[in-house]
Amino acid sequence: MSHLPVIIFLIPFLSAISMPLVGLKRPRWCRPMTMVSVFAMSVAACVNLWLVLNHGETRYAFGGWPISTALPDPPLGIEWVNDALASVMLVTLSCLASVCLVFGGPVTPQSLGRRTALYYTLILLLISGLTGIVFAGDIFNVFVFLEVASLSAYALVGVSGGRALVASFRYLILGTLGASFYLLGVVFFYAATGTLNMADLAQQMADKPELLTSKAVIGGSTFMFIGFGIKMALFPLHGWLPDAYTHAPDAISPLLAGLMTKVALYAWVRVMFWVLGARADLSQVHLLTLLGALGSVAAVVGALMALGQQNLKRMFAFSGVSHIGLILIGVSQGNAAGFAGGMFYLINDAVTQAAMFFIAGAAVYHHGARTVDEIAKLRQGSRWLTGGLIILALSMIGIPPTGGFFGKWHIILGAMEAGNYFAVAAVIVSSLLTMAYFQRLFVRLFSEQPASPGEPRVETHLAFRASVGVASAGILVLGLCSDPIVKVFRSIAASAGL
Amino acid sequence: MTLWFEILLLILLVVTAAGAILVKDLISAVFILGSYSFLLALVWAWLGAVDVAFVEAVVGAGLATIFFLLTLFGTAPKDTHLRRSAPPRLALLGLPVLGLLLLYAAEDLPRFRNPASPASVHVSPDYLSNSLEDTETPNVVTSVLMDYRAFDTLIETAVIFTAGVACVLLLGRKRE
Amino acid sequence: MIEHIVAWLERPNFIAFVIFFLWGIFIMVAHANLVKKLIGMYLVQASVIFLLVTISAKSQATVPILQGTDAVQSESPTIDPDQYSNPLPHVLTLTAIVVQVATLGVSLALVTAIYREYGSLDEDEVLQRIE
Amino acid sequence: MIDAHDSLIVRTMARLLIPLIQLFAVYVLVFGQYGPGGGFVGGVMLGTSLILGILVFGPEESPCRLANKVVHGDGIGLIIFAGVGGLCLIGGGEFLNYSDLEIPWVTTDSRRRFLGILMTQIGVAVDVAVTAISIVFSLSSSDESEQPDD
Repeated sequence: MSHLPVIIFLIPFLSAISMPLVGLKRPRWCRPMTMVSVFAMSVAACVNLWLVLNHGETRYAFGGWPISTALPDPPLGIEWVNDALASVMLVTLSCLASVCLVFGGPVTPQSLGRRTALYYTLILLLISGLTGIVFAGDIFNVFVFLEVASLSAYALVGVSGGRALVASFRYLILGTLGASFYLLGVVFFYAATGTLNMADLAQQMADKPELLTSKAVIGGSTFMFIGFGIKMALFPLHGWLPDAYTHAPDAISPLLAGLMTKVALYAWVRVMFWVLGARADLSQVHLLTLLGALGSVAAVVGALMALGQQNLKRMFAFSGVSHIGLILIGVSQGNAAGFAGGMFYLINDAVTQAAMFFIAGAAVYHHGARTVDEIAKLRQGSRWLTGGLIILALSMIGIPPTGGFFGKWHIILGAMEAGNYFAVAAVIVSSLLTMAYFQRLFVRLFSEQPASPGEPRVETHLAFRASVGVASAGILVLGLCSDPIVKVFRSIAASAGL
Repeated sequence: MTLWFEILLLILLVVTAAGAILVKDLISAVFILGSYSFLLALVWAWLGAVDVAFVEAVVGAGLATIFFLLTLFGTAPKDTHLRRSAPPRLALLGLPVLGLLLLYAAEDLPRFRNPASPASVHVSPDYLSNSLEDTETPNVVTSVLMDYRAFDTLIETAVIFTAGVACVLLLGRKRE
Repeated sequence: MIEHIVAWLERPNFIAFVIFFLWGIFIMVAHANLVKKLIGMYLVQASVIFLLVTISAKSQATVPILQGTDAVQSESPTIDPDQYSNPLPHVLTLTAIVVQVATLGVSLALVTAIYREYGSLDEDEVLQRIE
Repeated sequence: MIDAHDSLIVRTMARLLIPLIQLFAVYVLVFGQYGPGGGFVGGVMLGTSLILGILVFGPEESPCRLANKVVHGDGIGLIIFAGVGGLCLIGGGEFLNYSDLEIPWVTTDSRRRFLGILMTQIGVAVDVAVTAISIVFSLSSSDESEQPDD
């Protein structure tokens, strides 16, 4: 079973590369094939999680070349790390992707025609690229996977034409800039240490303390952070996100919102804790303090900007910017509680963001409701969308028993433990602002008369009911089972030296 | 003699880059960019990176220029009334900071052509001394590319595949 | 101050990189024409690749292709790594160049699609036509 | 923008050039283990020669349709590459560990690795060639042939 990680990766990858050939003769098979491979991947990911939790982490050496397990021999090959963090992340990724595919059925862009096979190819490539980033134990490998995921994301955003093309172009320009910065960081790390393997890098940082104060490593980690900052849409670098998410096809927005930014943040967490080390001081600036400050600013400003939006999808996109800040606050507290809270919130937020775009997409599909003012039309629909929206709002604001509450709770616990009251204030302020913009939504939804009361009720599409239902249930389950999950994250934090 | 050649090469590199940026006619700019790529290929051959030079000459200078030209032919090569809008303030503020950061970070980089730099002594000597024995391949770049780090190359090929699929998806609209 | 300048002059490769990198970024964000933006993007990526290749250079070293008796397996040679330049950056560079051209292909496809939709290559004009 | 040329000179030159380019491409591909070159360069050259052939003798199809057809073959090269890796998995080794390939009449691990490199190079070349064709033709699909699609 030591080959499980690569098999998990090969399931979507192989179906992606054979999809154009299948689509030539059997265009109708593309969607079922995509669904089957992503479901199979989810099952394999769950098995993998169980194996890792019970039998410990494994490392995979591509080509059978020596990797970090053979240290101090130089690691010649490419390494994949299959530890608890990666496998939890992978389960989130694959399950969320399958729910997004279920949701995407009715809202697939209409104009695809013969290009349907290509559309599903890109979705599968996006998923396999993200899988690679989650597993990668080699900083250059991360870059290549990042490019696969980003290129398919650019094309998927622009697939329906029109304004989406301009949004996608801006995304491409900024995303490529981010990738270049990341590559620059890789170059600096390589020039300073001579290796690309994450475990070997960490070993060298531990062996030679002067490396951490060398300007090359400081510069390298700064550039890497700028690169990931663009990819994860951290506040001053979030310019691409609102347009891209707003104008992307309704079937694509949840996939991107739930996964892209979160995986980029995950990759930064990998570099920060498993390469630089949790206690890294980069030339007297404590790295974590800096990140915490950036996160606090992003959390508050993102929520403020969400408050000012009229377009539903745009508002949700900005709330994503704010929540990236919250996660950063959590992981940067320098203690196990904060780290566990941050990572727990990351998973919860992936589900929540995807679910919000489910609801936004369904509102457009059934009621043509795109803005906050039109949200009252949702009352003509079945209770699924309104119910889902209420659970989501509870989770976003942070009210028990949803996952959001427990995430924020642990983040605040961590910040209290670190004595960082500024961060606590930022979390609370952003929660209040979140409450404010959801309150705007609910005032419209419940107090106003529906636009035309005589109209018959619209039955919500089965796919929408299923995806919104599963996502809301997921948020509740995350909340109710938060204890074991947080415990897992605490043990991960211990292994990272927190 | 060689020093003069190097200096000439670098000057040409800067001049062509400037040309590609400053020339107003887009098609000329693209051709100048192509010559910039060829000069880069020369620089790399001079630095001992023949494989890279070959790929840059064929893929960078050749294929990229063709892509640019096809796009321009398909769109608007003639009526390109180029004008500069005022640069955004963030760029004017951010770029000098970025430049200072870059120069700051440079000081601890190993010196140019230093055979004792970490990159030259840690992992790469093993590739050089083991390649022939492990893979019977004298070209070490190929053996690293296709065997030691073959997985990277697989994904890199997948990047090309993604690009091909993405291009057709974006441009190949259905016509009934 | 002097020692800083000396430190920079010892790394001429880096100075060249900084020039191309910053200029490219400036064009990428400041120019209104979409194709010019892509030219800037190309320069940025090429500059990072340039830095990567220059790391591989060693003085007194030749191309990383085993030559002479080094390339004959039956003689079981002991190879002196200092004789050949570092192959790993070359490999990374090959990957990066291909990624660069792939990105360029997708971005040019986007530019063509934008032109077909809005009839302009100028970002401001396109934004105006959207309104 | 792209149409078949009826000029005699163009046809003769293309007839001469295309086999030459293809021969050189194959040389670069196979020789990649001994000198500069390899799958990427060979693939681009192969793609170029095919593009030239299509331009000169080409089928009477619009570039757009051609790109739409060619793109379905994009994955073939990758399937070869990943297939070699998968054979290694079946042979009992790690993914892409060529020394676990089952190749008849080959006894040493280094020889297996040598042949593994060769096979994957061919995969890369095929992928690059086909993708270059599909990108070039999709970019050159002209405005006139385009109709609004819905």
